[in-house]
Amino acid sequence: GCKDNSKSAKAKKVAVIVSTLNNPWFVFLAQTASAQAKSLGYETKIFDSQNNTATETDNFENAIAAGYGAILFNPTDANGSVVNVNKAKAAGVAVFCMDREVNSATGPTSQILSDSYSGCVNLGKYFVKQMRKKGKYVEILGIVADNNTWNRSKGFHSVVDYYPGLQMVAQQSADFDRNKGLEVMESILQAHPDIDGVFCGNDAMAMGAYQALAAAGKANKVKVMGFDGAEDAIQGIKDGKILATAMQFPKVMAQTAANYADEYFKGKRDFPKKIQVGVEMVTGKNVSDYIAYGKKN
Amino acid sequence: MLIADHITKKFPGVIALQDVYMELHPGKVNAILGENGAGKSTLMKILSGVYSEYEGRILLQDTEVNFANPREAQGAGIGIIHQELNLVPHLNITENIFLGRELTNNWGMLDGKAMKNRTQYLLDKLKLKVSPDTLIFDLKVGQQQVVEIAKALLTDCQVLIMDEPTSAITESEVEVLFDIIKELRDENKVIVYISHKLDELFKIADRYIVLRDGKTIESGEMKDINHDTLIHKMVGREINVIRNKGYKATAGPVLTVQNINLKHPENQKRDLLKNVSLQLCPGEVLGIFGLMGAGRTELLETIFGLHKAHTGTISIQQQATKFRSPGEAMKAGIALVPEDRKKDGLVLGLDVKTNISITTLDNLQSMGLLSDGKEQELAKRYIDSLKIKTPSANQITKNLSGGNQQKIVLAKCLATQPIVLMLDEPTRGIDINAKNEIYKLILELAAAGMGIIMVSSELPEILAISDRILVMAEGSITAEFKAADASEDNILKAAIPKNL
Amino acid sequence: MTLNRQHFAKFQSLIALVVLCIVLSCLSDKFLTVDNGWNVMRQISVNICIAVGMTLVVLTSGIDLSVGSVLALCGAITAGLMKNGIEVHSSNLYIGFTLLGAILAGLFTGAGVGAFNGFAITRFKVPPFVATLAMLTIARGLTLLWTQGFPISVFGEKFGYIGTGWFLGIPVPVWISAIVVLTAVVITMKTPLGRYIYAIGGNENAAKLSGINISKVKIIVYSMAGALAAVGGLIVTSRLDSAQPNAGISYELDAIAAVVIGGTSLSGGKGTIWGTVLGAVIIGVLNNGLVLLNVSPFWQQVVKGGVILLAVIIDKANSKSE
Amino acid sequence: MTLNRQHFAKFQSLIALVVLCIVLSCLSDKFLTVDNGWNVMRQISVNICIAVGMTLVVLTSGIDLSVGSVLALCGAITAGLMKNGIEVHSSNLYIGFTLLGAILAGLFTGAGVGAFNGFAITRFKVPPFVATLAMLTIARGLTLLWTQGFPISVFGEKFGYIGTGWFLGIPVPVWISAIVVLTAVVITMKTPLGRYIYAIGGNENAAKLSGINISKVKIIVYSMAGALAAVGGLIVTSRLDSAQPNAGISYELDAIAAVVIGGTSLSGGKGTIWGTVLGAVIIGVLNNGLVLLNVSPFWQQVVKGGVILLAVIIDKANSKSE
Ligand SMILES: Nc1ncnc2c1ncn2[C@@H]1O[C@H](COP(=O)(O)OP(=O)(O)OP(=O)(O)O)[C@@H](O)[C@H]1O
Ligand SMILES: Nc1ncnc2c1ncn2[C@@H]1O[C@H](COP(=O)(O)OP(=O)(O)OP(=O)(O)O)[C@@H](O)[C@H]1O
Ligand SMILES: [Mg+2]
Ligand SMILES: [Mg+2]
Repeated sequence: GCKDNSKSAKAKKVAVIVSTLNNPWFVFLAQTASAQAKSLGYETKIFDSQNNTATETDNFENAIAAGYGAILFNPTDANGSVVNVNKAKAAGVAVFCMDREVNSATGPTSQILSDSYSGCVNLGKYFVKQMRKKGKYVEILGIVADNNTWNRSKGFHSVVDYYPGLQMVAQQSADFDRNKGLEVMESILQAHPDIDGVFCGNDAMAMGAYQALAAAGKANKVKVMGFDGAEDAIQGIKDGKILATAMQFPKVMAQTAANYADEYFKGKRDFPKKIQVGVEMVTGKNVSDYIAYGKKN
Repeated sequence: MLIADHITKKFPGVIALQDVYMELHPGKVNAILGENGAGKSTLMKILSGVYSEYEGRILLQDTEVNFANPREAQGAGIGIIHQELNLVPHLNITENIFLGRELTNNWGMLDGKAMKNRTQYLLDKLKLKVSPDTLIFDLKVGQQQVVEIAKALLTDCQVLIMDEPTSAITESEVEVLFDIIKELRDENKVIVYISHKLDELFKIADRYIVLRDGKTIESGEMKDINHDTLIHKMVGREINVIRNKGYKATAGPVLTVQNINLKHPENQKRDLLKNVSLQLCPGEVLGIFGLMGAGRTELLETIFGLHKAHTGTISIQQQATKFRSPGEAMKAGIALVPEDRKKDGLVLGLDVKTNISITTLDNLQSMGLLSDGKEQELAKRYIDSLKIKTPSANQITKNLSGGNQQKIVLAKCLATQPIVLMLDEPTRGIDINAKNEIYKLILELAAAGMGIIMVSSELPEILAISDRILVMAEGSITAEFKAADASEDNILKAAIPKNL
Repeated sequence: MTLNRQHFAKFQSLIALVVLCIVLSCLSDKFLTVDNGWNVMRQISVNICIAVGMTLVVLTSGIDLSVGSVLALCGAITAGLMKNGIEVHSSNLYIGFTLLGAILAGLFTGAGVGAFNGFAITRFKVPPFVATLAMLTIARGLTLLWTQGFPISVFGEKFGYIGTGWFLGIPVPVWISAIVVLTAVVITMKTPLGRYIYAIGGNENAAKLSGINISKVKIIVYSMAGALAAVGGLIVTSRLDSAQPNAGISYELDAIAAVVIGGTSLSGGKGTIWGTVLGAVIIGVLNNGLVLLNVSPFWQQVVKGGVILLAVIIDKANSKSE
Repeated sequence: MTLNRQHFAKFQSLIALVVLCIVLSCLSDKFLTVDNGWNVMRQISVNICIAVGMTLVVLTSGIDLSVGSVLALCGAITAGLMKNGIEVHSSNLYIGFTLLGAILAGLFTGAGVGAFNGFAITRFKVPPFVATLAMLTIARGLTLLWTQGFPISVFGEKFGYIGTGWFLGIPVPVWISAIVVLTAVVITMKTPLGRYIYAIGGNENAAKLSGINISKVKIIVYSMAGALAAVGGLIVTSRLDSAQPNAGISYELDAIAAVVIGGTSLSGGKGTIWGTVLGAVIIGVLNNGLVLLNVSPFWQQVVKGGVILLAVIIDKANSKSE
């Protein structure tokens, strides 16, 4: 009797495990996924891994123990999360990855990914063009222990480093945090008052960097780029404060994942292993097509 | 045997010892005398390895030694009972006694049983009737001092230094200690004995060494000297021990306590106070005597608003009151000089001035801010009137000697201008000169109309300055005497618990 | 507490600071400029506000781990009220807030949360570490609930003045922190409350027997720490023109580091506000210097830890006392 | 320390735990199952290892804030050595490591970092809070330098056994934490070292006058805390089959929370290992229960803080002592 019981419970519950809720982007991703699953008639719960793979493991174990049948999963780390996914698979729980990849072909039922790397390649290209291939720039990194930070940085450098006229005068971390972005930029401006561009690992830091530039009266001389497509950044692009950002589509990814889970429960088994949801560059030209975390429709 | 050869020890701003020469003889009880701050404890700390930096030499059996730490001194056979209690509150008696010298079995594990047995033996020898498993935290100061003694007796040392071992214990325990000291003396050990209680010294000491202001004044055989010359040598001038002149009540009571009962906070079956009633008139000195644990401290604390759970009534100037905190009691004109000045009396890390003024800060403001001038003035007034020996009002209290610390506690109580002053063992551990000053002060305050309650474990003191004496045993008042009717005999008789 | 000792204590931390500044000026010509000076001072203003509150708490031998979360909560509350007021859906009630009203609400929230800490500590005898650790979590949760995890942004020039304005040639946040510091110095040195704080930290028993109302003093002190965290929250929110739900994470560690580098003993009763200010300056200068020198973020952490250690060791070596 | 008091202390925390468990079992039928039991125990095993080390440190009236970073550092070192060995580019030298060698290297790193903490604290009189706060930053920086910011992954089955294996029907991490706990209990209750730890925390001066070598004991204790953090690092790394450079962030707070909820006084000299274990269990059960009950993550933080506060208040209400 016990087994049947857990099966019927499984059929109704969808867990959303997200790497962190300390960043509005992920809050949006998690809430959209959860809302979509709910609208499809499932009981849902959001788990916060606090950027910590060990906490994520705990979340998986607890979710499995609590009888969730599917997990909409935003991994903390491509490698560190493999074990967790496999564990869920072994327990008969389907895992759908959102936004970030897990380095396992067999573990997740399907992965709906956003490619930060290629998004940053595009940003890099645009940056080169806008800078006219020369000038001094600054890079502000996210949390240096986070592999997303490096994906973005590498994508950007894979383009920009080919232009010797573009000189990176400082590379500092601001932990994806707006206040730190502001403070780091303030200090960098002391050492390098003559910079022409700033590339930031996310929009919060870009907004902070912009504020430092504005306070120093350099706002219109220095080009600022972010990543994410957050509300403030979209508005910033409209106002001409921010040059460009890369729009990821958390809403699309979250809804797709939730829909897949629904189809999975209804019996479907053959899902595409990987779907890349394009990362689109938002600039002054096309900003009117976008709203926070997505396209206008 | 043990010679301190021209020792000089300097602290920042103070020369504690200057060129001190001292010989300690085996098979003798060597008494070291001196006023508070004379340098007695400092010298003992050098001998026992606490201070390793000093000028001069220490000779142990004609070879020079320099102990880097207490462990080396212990290894060389020098044991010490420090003036300050040095016990770990949350370890039990056995654990404290064996601290640093634990017995272990072949596995390197503690041998609890052996240690407990040995402790029990020591406690029996010292007639302390508590279990070896009792936490130090739960012991009264006097009992803790007995544990300190037991700790020093654990290992067999050639030299045993006792720095005021009897400051917190009562006569009967002193007798027990003296028996043990005599035993050790007969084993040809060097005994060093420091005490401010001169009577004790005449009972037990064979030789005396007098220190004054960090210098050796004189040494010699105890039998060749009398009480008054000894005091003269210590203080450098004559002093007269004060006697009370007799008192007549002129007004109604300032403090009336009726039928106070108090239960033990953790053990409701135990009574700490049973039906205690008393009255105090203005200008009267009421002495309360009792043995250790008689409940005297509890009584004073209850009057002071520290034990809200009591029953019975307390009236100040015929007004019934119910204090919920010491602050309220102080506002009503009651002050308490607590028993343990370090634990309850002083903020040792703050300076003299701040400690004196802490009770009356509200009166020391001008324009909403504390006035440094008024504070200095207040401090200076009390430093002068109580003759507190300190380089300045800005000295950290920790660096003062015990007697002077006690005077600071007194000063901060007097600063509230109380109508009732309660003193719990006000002369514990302070020298005869300072004691006399405090007696004089008590009598002056009484003469000025203050009602005074003084708790003490020293009979001569109680007899000398009380107008009336209450005796307590096991939480109740067992006798009351007028000064004229009291004698050591009848007081002691009343103080001994019935079921012993 | 005496003038003498206080000057001496200042002196010790100053040595560490001076050494640090000399080294940095040798390494970067950008370090010793007026602009960079304001820069550092503006950046440390938030930490100074929090650290001053922390000093008061630590002097009573307590600790307040909740300041970072409280900063975020108060910033978010002010921001939310300013932006949206309070809407009660059921009764169609809408309460609008003026700028001042919203700011006061933020400050009161901080003081209230602090008072709650103090209450838990004094009434229920919860150790300060635990009470404020619990509050760290609770206040963060409340912030997330209030903001639903999203930042609240764009409040306009007037509010921005707090964090980015200048007054008489000095940045407004520097004014604010200067006022906070001076007030705290006066409180600690010149009022009975200050004395009581030192006395409680030095010997709580003796303080009690001296008639001091321990609970009252502690509740006041924790409220002040909460209110000062709120001040920090206002500055941060105003500077960013945005209240971030994850603001202030691990700020408590920076504040405590400032307090301890400044020579205040964590066991209470000993230390000064000036010392804390110096501690905050040392940390701020260090952060600034490492960025100016473009030290790699990996090495930055190692160097920062090493310098803090060194600063305290120098400090100790110079103070022979104790 | 006597048997009586210890039992009593255990008893108090137990009440909080029992109340919590009863509430949770009423609210969720999934809570009281064998599977979930192992689940909780495996999850708390890391915190237990760290918290046991923390207890020893706290008993000497110290604190160790660096444990989280040390956990990450040691995990990364073991992982790196296992995976890549050491290559010295200049001399073309390559040193390979066996599994055991890599594990030992990790443990020694932990003990070494701890010894360094102890050394700074005893030799240079740096307050423990500051010394280990500096080490928190330094060790994190070293981890980043060693890993260059990238996780090190995939070590194979054998190493995975530490974190995910079962032995005699009990998960291996649970075995490890049980061994750690029992060893620590024996040390604290049955050896002179344990006595010295309590004595130093209770009255350092008295301990010194009793001839105890304070510095030695403290250095040993901090080394143990470091080594236990390394054990935690091994378990985490093995469980994930990956060493994350940002592992262990803010673990110190969880460990300290376990210690304090378990009734150990932060001023030292009072407390037991058993208490800490109970504290860790309470926290673990709470985390698990909130998830089982489907409390929203934002509310979770509020509830978690509230329950910790409540647990300590219940605890205090039951202990009339002090
Ligand atoms: N650690 C210290 N720092 C500064 N001064 C000290 C220190 N210890 C003692 N002194 C000073 O040295 C002098 C001698 O003190 P000591 O304690 O030896 O006196 P004592 O004779 O034992 O007095 P008492 O009878 O009160 O115990 C005093 O003036 C005291 O203030
Ligand atoms: N906080 C406490 N916890 C446990 N027992 C206590 C406490 N305070 C007092 N007692 C007990 O209450 C009794 C009365 O103690 P009290 O201190 O009043 O005695 P006393 O006459 O002042 O003795 P002493 O000469 O030691 O000061 C003693 O048996 C003591 O052990
Ligand atoms: Mg002395
Ligand atoms: Mg008493």
